Amino acid sequence: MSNELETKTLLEMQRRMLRIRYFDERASKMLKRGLIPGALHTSIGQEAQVVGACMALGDADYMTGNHRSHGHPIGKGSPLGPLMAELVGKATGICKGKGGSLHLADFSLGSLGESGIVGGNIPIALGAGLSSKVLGNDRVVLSFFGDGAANQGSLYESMNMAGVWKLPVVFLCENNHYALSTPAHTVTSGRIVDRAAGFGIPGVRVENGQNVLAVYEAVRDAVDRARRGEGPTLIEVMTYRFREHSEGLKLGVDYRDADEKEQWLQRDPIAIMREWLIAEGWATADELDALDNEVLDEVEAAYQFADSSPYPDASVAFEDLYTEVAGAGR
Amino acid sequence: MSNELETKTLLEMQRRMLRIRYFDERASKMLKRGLIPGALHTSIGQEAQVVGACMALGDADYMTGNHRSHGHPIGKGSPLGPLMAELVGKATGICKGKGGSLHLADFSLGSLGESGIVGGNIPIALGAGLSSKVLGNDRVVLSFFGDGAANQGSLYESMNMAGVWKLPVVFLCENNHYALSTPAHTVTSGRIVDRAAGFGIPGVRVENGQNVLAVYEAVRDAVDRARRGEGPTLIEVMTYRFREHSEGLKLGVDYRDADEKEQWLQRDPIAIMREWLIAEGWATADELDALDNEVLDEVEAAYQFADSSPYPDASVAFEDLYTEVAGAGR
Amino acid sequence: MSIMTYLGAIGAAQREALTADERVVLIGEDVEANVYGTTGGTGKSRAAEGDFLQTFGRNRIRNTPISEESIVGAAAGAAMTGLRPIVDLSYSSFLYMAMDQFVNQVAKNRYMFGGQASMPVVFRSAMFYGLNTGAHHSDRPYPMFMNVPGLKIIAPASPSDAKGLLRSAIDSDDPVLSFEACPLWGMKEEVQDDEYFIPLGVGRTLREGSDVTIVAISGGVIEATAAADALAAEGVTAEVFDPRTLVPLDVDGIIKAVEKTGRLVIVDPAHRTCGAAAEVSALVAEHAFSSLKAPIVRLTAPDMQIPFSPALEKQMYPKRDGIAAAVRTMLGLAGAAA
Amino acid sequence: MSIMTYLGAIGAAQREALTADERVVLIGEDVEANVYGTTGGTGKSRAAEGDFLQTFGRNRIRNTPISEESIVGAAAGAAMTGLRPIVDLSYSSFLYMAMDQFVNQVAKNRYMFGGQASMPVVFRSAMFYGLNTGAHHSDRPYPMFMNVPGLKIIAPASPSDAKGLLRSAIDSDDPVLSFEACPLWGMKEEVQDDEYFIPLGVGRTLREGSDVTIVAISGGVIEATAAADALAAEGVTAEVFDPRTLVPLDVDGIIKAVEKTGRLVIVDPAHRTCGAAAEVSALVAEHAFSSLKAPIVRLTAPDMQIPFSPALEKQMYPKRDGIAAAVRTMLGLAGAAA
Ligand SMILES: Cc1ncc(C[n+]2csc(CCOP(=O)(O)OP(=O)(O)O)c2C)c(N)n1
Ligand SMILES: Cc1ncc(C[n+]2csc(CCOP(=O)(O)OP(=O)(O)O)c2C)c(N)n1
Ligand SMILES: [Mg+2]
Ligand SMILES: [Mg+2]
Repeated sequence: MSNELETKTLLEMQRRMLRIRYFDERASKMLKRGLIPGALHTSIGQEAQVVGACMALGDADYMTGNHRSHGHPIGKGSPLGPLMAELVGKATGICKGKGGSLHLADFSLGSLGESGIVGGNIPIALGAGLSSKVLGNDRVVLSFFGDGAANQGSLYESMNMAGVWKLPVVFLCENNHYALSTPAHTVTSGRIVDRAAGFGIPGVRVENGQNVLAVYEAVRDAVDRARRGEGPTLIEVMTYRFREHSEGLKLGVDYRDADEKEQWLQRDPIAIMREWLIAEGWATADELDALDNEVLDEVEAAYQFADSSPYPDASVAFEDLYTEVAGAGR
Repeated sequence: MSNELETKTLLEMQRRMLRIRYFDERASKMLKRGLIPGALHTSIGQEAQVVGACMALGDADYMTGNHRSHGHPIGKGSPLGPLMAELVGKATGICKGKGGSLHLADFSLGSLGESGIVGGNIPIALGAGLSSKVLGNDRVVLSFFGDGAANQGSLYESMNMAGVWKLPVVFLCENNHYALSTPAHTVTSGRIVDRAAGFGIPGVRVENGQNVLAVYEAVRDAVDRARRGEGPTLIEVMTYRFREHSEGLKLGVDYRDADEKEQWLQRDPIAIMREWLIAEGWATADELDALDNEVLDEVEAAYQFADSSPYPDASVAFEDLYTEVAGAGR
Repeated sequence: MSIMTYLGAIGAAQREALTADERVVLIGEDVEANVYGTTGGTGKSRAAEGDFLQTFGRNRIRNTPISEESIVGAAAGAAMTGLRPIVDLSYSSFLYMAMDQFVNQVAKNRYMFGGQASMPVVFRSAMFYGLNTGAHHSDRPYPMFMNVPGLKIIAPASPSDAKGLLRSAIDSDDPVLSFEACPLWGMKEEVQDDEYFIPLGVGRTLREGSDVTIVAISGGVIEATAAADALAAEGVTAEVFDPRTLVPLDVDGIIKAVEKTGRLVIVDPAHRTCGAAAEVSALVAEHAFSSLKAPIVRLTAPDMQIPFSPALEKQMYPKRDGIAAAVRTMLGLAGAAA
Repeated sequence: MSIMTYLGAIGAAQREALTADERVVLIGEDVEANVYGTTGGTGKSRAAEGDFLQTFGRNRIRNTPISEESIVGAAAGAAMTGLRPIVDLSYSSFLYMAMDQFVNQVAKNRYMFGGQASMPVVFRSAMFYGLNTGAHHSDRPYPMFMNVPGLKIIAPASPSDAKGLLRSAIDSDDPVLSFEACPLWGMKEEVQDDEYFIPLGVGRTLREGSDVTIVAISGGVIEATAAADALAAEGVTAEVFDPRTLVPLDVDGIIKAVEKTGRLVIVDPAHRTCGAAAEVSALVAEHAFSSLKAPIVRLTAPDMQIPFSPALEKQMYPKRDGIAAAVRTMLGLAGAAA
């Protein structure tokens, strides 16, 4: 399938996957060193699923995400500095330090915000789809959520409404097989992908969610369909997180089977893409090493930016709740 | 199929359908005369769907219902007097006058309560199923809800959880083609019955929901399955309400097609059953006329009971919120 | 000016806003058929010429499935991306279905994202209390939303306030909840035909008085003025103040009204504990303590659910007689105990 | 007696109740793996011998999907039919997802059905505030539940209260919400090893004093006692009262504590408007007005969402220094302005 894709696009995919990997690795270290407060959920291991999906969107298209949040805006092309500064809680953060890891958003790129509430972001995506349809502006919306979120009723209400109104929404389930400590198969009756049919919309499962191109193709088809006015699609991408649910979380017994984990760790999306790029002649090992270094530099620069930025003034906590200062209160 | 059913059972089905019909007709008249306050939703036209389902349950089995509420407890065998008294708001009402038409409940018969909140009763049924499973008491739970309620997320959460835990719950969708003024096909993407598959549970559609035996058979199978420990079933019964959404509601234009309505009015579940009982030799016309009169008398007695009962003392409003009077408050 | 009902005024404000701005859309259950009487032509009927569906079309008048959580979330998402939705949630008791979207998305998004988005959206619902519909349909839940920073809340108590406040709400770039009182649906008065905007956060004084101040909310306002009129006939003058919007709240207006009389009765049809009346009381105990001559009295619905029976429900909300009696007791007037 | 943490005390109460009564079941997300530290063995680990799953089995320890609305409704349904569920909702911010079930089913069912059912169920959740988790995970939403008649609410502020109140909650035949404060999770003290029950509706006095009364709630209690201790060193004695349960509320206890000093400061980490502090203030303005010597002061979180950055969040909740300063100002003491 690769012929239709430009080298540039393929390398951009790899670049964005690397950004996510190195950004999250760095953030994880910063958390351990006490530089980042609060909770932090990495997308390490799931880069193909994130980037394949985001690359299928145009710049004007919308996106909403969840607590596993950094990958989504990075995948959509958001610059790393303000994201990293946000994790640290600095004034230069993309949300002025008010959001933090779970609440990244970059509206300039259609990233309408990550949500710490599992399932909470899905109706927001539905609404952006409604907006697009009513205003006729041709934008597509992609909503990322996990296998755990697929048990929240909001998903089915939203699939139904998007189906009835033929809204340009792609519901993308990141099935990494676990919701926190809970194996998906113990809390999911039937298969997530099969739930689409009952709501009259196509359901597609990407079995090889570690392959960025496989994800890209599935999402591109759904995006095209949405843009043609044919309505929503549910895509279930099978993937795995390489780290703990959130950084620093220590559970006494691993709820994940060691063999299972080992097998998935072998399926590193970045390594897979790298090999493929070289094997198919899209890039040389040297070129990819250079890309690696470029991204490492970017992440270093983001760190420096975050580190050298000031903390927000305390008064900033009292801004941005409303567009205007509230009435006559004391 | 009828051979396996006793005459008694068949006539009991007809009796309960007649009870619902005459009870609701009487209640509707009482509302018009100002004897019943508030809102009132009749099950007229849907008797087969209600009674077929209830008769498939044992006395110890549980049931939850919705705003179209009178039929459900009547179908389960609840005496008419306290139900009628409840609609009027009398002290002898099944809920002491505190519930009213939308909130009937007869715990002595496993009727755990009707809910005025569309979709609100479904998780309650799930919980009764959990109770049955944990306590191992073999009870099955049936939850009635409409085509409109099938767009509430709670249904899918509950189907999923019942599926995972193999709870003895029958989800019964009364598809009367409309949610208030809204045609089901304009707000439902796909078919309701098809939604079961994605949640790993059987979905059954009773196309002839005006035939009490067809409903009975489908629900009996689901109840048997539940009692065997094989888990939940979703049943969609196709039916029609013969009256307005609620009594007294006057909408300027009928949102229902006149032809459609006329065709459905021809499919009166009580007439259908009557003809069949006579044709198959289960009862004579005279016997059925006598049954009619018996039920009319029952309804008259219920009316008299309601009418002659006192209103509750004002202090009753301040009882039953808690099991005990709340602590040290003033 | 024309004579308008409270319900008609709401319809009129919506029509004005839909006409004035293409980005305004109307979303809700049964809005096509005008079941609740605010999306029709002139009357409460779909048949009337020029109902909303006919006038504005199906692209902007969105008849929804029964999916409150997703409706509210979708309206928030739409408001963040260029629309200005009015959401008709019909009964106030259904708002709980969407509570997560209200609190976690509608109220927090703008703040969490550092002001990147604004959210111009209005959520309308009607409080069907006093109509014997039972506990599920009788709620007056505005107090719990007052505890959620990021929402604005209006509670109009007259037709002209309903029109002017709702227009301001729709024009606001922040999310606004409108709690409308069914007991007032039929109330009629002269209302300006052209556009006007009543600013949020500015109350109104309905009666001037010097003996006692009555701060009344929503359906309580009409009861408070009736009580004031009855008291006036006895020579007692009450200052009646309606804050009209609950967030922002006209604290200055309330304080001034209390300072004038030194006595405060608060009339609020919502439940008592942590209610709007509690907030008004606390504000006065903070800011007007020195002018208070008597304990503050809250007249509210008790902390009890709402019973169905007419024999039971009628006692649940503060009414004119009870208000007048409370004032008499407060003033130590003869016959107060009666 | 043993030394227990607040978190350990919660675990201990649950274990006791599960052991004492077969009908008690535990329902929640990630309860099998003991992610939140109250369903484990002795420590915060699944590995430990005898965690809940091992001890009570999968029939009674129900690890759920992420479906709060249906979890809460199911617990209600189960409680109406013979079980006595404890539901672990982890973060308090997730309760909104189930608001409809809380308000319309849990709180109303018994009343609407004329007392035909009772509903013995406990809903636990933790308020993760002050830990830089951002607006979605930092809520302290008890005030809105206080406005819902039919629920009982406990808010323990010490390990021994946590154990004794939770046991009473589980033994109650009515629905109880338990709001636990994460900032107190690590707090340690001697706790009775055997069963004991602290009645709902009875507060406790932590410090005796005659200059000012501080009514403090949940995480505010530890701050209030610290402030009182600092003030004591300056010769100012504060009566510190913790109501411990919010519904029923120990109104008599509060009134007595205020009557003793004539001055009231309320410390409440929840949002201000229509908050628990407003209710306490209003009760005092009604019942203890004549003994008040100064305006009532509420120290609460402002009506603002919670920002993530440590530079921003730390100022959002009332702390010991601010409490002491407010008392000094109230008493007109030198240096009060500092
Ligand atoms: C409404 C809600 N319930 C529970 C949680 C706590 N929680 C945070 S992440 C998580 C697991 C989510 O699993 P999944 O959706 O599969 O996403 P993943 O973490 O695997 O990417 C849970 C239970 C939450 N944040 N919101
Ligand atoms: C949560 C909620 N939303 C809206 C309503 C208002 N309402 C009452 S009945 C109804 C239609 C229900 O349709 P359906 O479920 O098909 O039941 P039917 O009336 O057709 O039997 C609506 C919208 C409600 N009671 N509860
Ligand atoms: Mg997952
Ligand atoms: Mg229907």
